[in-house]
Amino acid sequence: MLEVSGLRKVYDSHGRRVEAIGDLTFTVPDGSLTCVVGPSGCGKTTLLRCIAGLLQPTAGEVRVQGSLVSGPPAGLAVVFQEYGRSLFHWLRVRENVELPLKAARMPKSRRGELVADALDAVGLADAHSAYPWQLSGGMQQRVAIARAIAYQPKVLLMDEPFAAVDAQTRADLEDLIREVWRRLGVTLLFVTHDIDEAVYLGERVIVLSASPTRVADDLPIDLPDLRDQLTTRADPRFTELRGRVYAQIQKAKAERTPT
Amino acid sequence: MNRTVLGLLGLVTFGGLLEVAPRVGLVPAQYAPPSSRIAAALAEQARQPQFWAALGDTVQTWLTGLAIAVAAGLAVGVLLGAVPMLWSVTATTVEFLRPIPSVALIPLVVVLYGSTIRATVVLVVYAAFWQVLLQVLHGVADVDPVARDTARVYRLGRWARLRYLVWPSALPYVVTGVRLAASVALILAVTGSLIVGSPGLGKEIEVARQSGAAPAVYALVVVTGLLGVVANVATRAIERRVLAWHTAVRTEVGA
Amino acid sequence: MRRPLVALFTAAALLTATACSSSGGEKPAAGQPDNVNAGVIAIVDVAPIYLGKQQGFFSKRNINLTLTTAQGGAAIVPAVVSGQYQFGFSNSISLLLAAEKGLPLKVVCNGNNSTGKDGEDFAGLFVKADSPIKSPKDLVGKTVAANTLKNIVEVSVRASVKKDGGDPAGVKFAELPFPDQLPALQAGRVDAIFVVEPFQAAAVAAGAKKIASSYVDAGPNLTVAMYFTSQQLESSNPDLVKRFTEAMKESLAYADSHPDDVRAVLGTYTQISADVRAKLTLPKWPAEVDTASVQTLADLAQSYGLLTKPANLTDLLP
Amino acid sequence: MTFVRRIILAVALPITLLGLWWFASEGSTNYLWPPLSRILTAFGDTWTAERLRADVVPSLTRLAAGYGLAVIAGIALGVLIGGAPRVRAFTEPVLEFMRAIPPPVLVPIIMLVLGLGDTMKIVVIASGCVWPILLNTVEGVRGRDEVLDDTCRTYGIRGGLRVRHLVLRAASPQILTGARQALSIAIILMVISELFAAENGLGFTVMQFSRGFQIPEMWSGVFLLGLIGVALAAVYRLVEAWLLRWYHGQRLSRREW
Repeated sequence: MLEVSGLRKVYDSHGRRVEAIGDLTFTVPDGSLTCVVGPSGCGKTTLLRCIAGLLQPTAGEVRVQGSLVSGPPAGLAVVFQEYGRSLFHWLRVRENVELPLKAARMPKSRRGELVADALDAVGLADAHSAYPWQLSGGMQQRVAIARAIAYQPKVLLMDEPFAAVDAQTRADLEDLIREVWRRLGVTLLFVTHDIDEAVYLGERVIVLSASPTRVADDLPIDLPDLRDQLTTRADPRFTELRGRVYAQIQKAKAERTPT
Repeated sequence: MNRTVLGLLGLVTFGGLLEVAPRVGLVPAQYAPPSSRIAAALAEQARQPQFWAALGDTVQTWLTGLAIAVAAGLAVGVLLGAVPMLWSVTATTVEFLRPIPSVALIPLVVVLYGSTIRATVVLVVYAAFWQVLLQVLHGVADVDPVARDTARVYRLGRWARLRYLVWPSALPYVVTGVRLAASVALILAVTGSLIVGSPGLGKEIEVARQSGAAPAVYALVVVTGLLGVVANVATRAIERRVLAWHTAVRTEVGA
Repeated sequence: MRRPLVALFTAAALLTATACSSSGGEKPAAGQPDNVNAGVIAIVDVAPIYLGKQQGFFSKRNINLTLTTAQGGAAIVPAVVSGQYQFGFSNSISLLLAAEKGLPLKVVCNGNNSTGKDGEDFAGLFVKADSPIKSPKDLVGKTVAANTLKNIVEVSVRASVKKDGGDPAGVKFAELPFPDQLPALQAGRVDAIFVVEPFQAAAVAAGAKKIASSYVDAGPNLTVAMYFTSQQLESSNPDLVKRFTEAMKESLAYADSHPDDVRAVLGTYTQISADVRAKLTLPKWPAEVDTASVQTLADLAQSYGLLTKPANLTDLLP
Repeated sequence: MTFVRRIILAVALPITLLGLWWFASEGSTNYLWPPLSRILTAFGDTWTAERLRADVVPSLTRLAAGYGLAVIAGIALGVLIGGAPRVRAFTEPVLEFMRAIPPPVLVPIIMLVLGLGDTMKIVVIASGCVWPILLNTVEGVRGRDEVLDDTCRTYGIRGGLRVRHLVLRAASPQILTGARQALSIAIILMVISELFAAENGLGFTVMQFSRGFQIPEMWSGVFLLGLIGVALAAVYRLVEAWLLRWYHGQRLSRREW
């Protein structure tokens, strides 16, 4: 269970105050897949960094599995948007995935199994000894996902992980995420600015308003559990849900304009 | 704000250490005078025209050498970078000459030129030239392949390519090269003066040493350090300005 | 194809050209004073030339003298040969070494001599006050600091050892600049030091014990250093060399008889403080080269292996 | 370009230059510019195995010791300072000042404190080399990617593992740049430390030749110094290529994109 209550974050630098997050409260039940979507610049990344314990909120609190977050909590993994920057370029793919397990002092044989399984799951079984920069962008992001999988987190946070990959790769990766989530039973919070992606992936979509950010809408996605790029996206219900989210976001943008 | 205060605090602590260490006998005060005596010696130096002449000589050696090195480095670098054939012919020679330490030339310039400014200028030029040349070569090689193709598609002439393609891409490297060369050149200007005995701060240090005047030695060393700091700050400021302009132009073009 | 080379060669040629153009003073326009560059070392020994310049001994002979201090004989000799300086100052052994290598040098006049008085010379061999070394012969197997190896200090110290009845070949030398010798002695890093003024004064003040005046031991009235020019200038402009020599001799005589002026002029080109200047022992400045003492030095240098063959003094000395 | 052609191109200029020098200097009577043939003869006569053992080996040993000391101290201090913004702010002006002092002017001062032995020379080399390594390490450590920093924090990568796999590796291109600058300085200081006070060593021997007006021998010493510089630069390039293979590969792959 992931609980965000009364979260508020104000940046204060050089005498200028920027209120990134106004007041956010929501909970994400165990094992669910929740997408957070909002207009660009609405503090999505700030929210994610607060949940991950990388940023101290100004007010309010975040609880993961019931315990208050003050630093990066155990059992929580993050896949960052900048795959090119979140991988260790000097380590091979295998070593990249293995490093967090090493830090957790896991025995070597167990590490080997987890790494092999994770790379297998993301379809990189034959890229073990490549360096990240020898791979395409999509494959690099797969490495980052494999690292998160091998880490066996209870909660997985993803910060616009597909923002920088091409459309076809993105579709593949979206399906990969659904599959991984179903297999691991992990609690997944997926942040994106892409409405289609949010609706296609999520069991539930939280729409954020423009900053200072609040929850503008929180709607369950009642699409069939087994999703497919062709049929799901052609589903009239998909179009309807997408339309609703789109309208919310447009509204959020319009509200911001006068200020 | 905070940074400046901490930095000043650091300097004060450093000065304090230098003051206390000889006074409590950690180092012999005779050879390592406390900082107050160094400061007094510095004030004494500042009253002597000889000191200012030496400072002037060092700055002159430095700037003359730097100017020659930059001009030669630029000319040779652009030429070698622009004509691949030339580079393949000269590469081994450059790779051999470059790592030859400039001090290897000290006995040579002493024998050839004696203890003159010219001897030190040769050392300065030699050391600084490679810094510039290498950066220019990197810069010329770093032209964006897409931009290069674009220039070729639009059939830009050799001069236009140099002016609008090679030069702007190489500029940041050139500026970095000049900055690196400036600090190397200053080190060599002082070192040369010290070892070769050509007019300048280095020679004043040696004269003070030969006269057994330890505080004056330290005072002059402090001056060389300050000169170096000033040179670093100045070249970095120039670099920032030139490169700020450069990136500004780039983003404009890119947008 | 060869353009960068051409550029480099042009640059080199330009440098060389400017190098040549600066060697003035050889053929001045009529009535103009000769511009003369002399290379000296910023030590007590060269006080007469500074004093002579101050007193106008050079200008009244139509010489516009510029004094340039250099690192040492190793730098001054080549510069005189290549015409950077018209005249130079160097110690006698360096000049003998250079002459042996065939460098075209010509001594014009004396530089400075030891005082000739044992115990009261301007240079000396010192040990620590509590050192077991009582006299030079105890130095066998010990290390002595010398400002330059294989040079006049080495020859003179070995002469002291020999005179005291020790084996001169048994002394070891470590190269150490004068300013660093006293600290090294006090720290026990060397067993003895050989220093000249003002470091002799500092050694005395620090309680070090003088066991020999090696310049005196090497030979009576030892000619420690000399002023010289290139054989080329001597043949192309004998008049200038003659005038310089005369001015120099006048300067030497003046310095020898006006020690207070010497102590004053020291303050202009060294950083020696006034109280030290007042106390230090000055060398002797006879005008004429003591040929016999140079011959003695040459013989000593040969016997200690610095010179490989007997020196030809007639070509070198005036 | 064929292999043979490349070889010819590579050696053509050096051979031409040497040939020009050889013929231009042959029969030279100017003692400052002895004939190349005499310099080469002097090289063979001077740098015998005995000479190499007695003078070159001690020099290179001191160089290695001083340089090694500087690398270890520079990286260790650099990681400490670069990782703590307040420490950095506190030390920065002092470090900038120390770096700006031309290393050779410190030789007399270090000599006052440490005397004349090998320790002094090693410390002289180390004290000059340490600044570029230290300051580049600070820059490299400071300039590491914050995304990687966040990655380490979320995945619980801490302590030694973090220093080894994140801090040092991320800073390694910068550290190696510093190490390259330091190498040049090390050679310079190896020679200079021997000019002031020494009993053996390459710089000492070359200076003795210069003082004794043994010009061909001096030239041969200059040659040897040059050769050592070239050899050390080659070793550095090998080490760098191996340590930074990821970095060069990454840059290459970026250019292709």
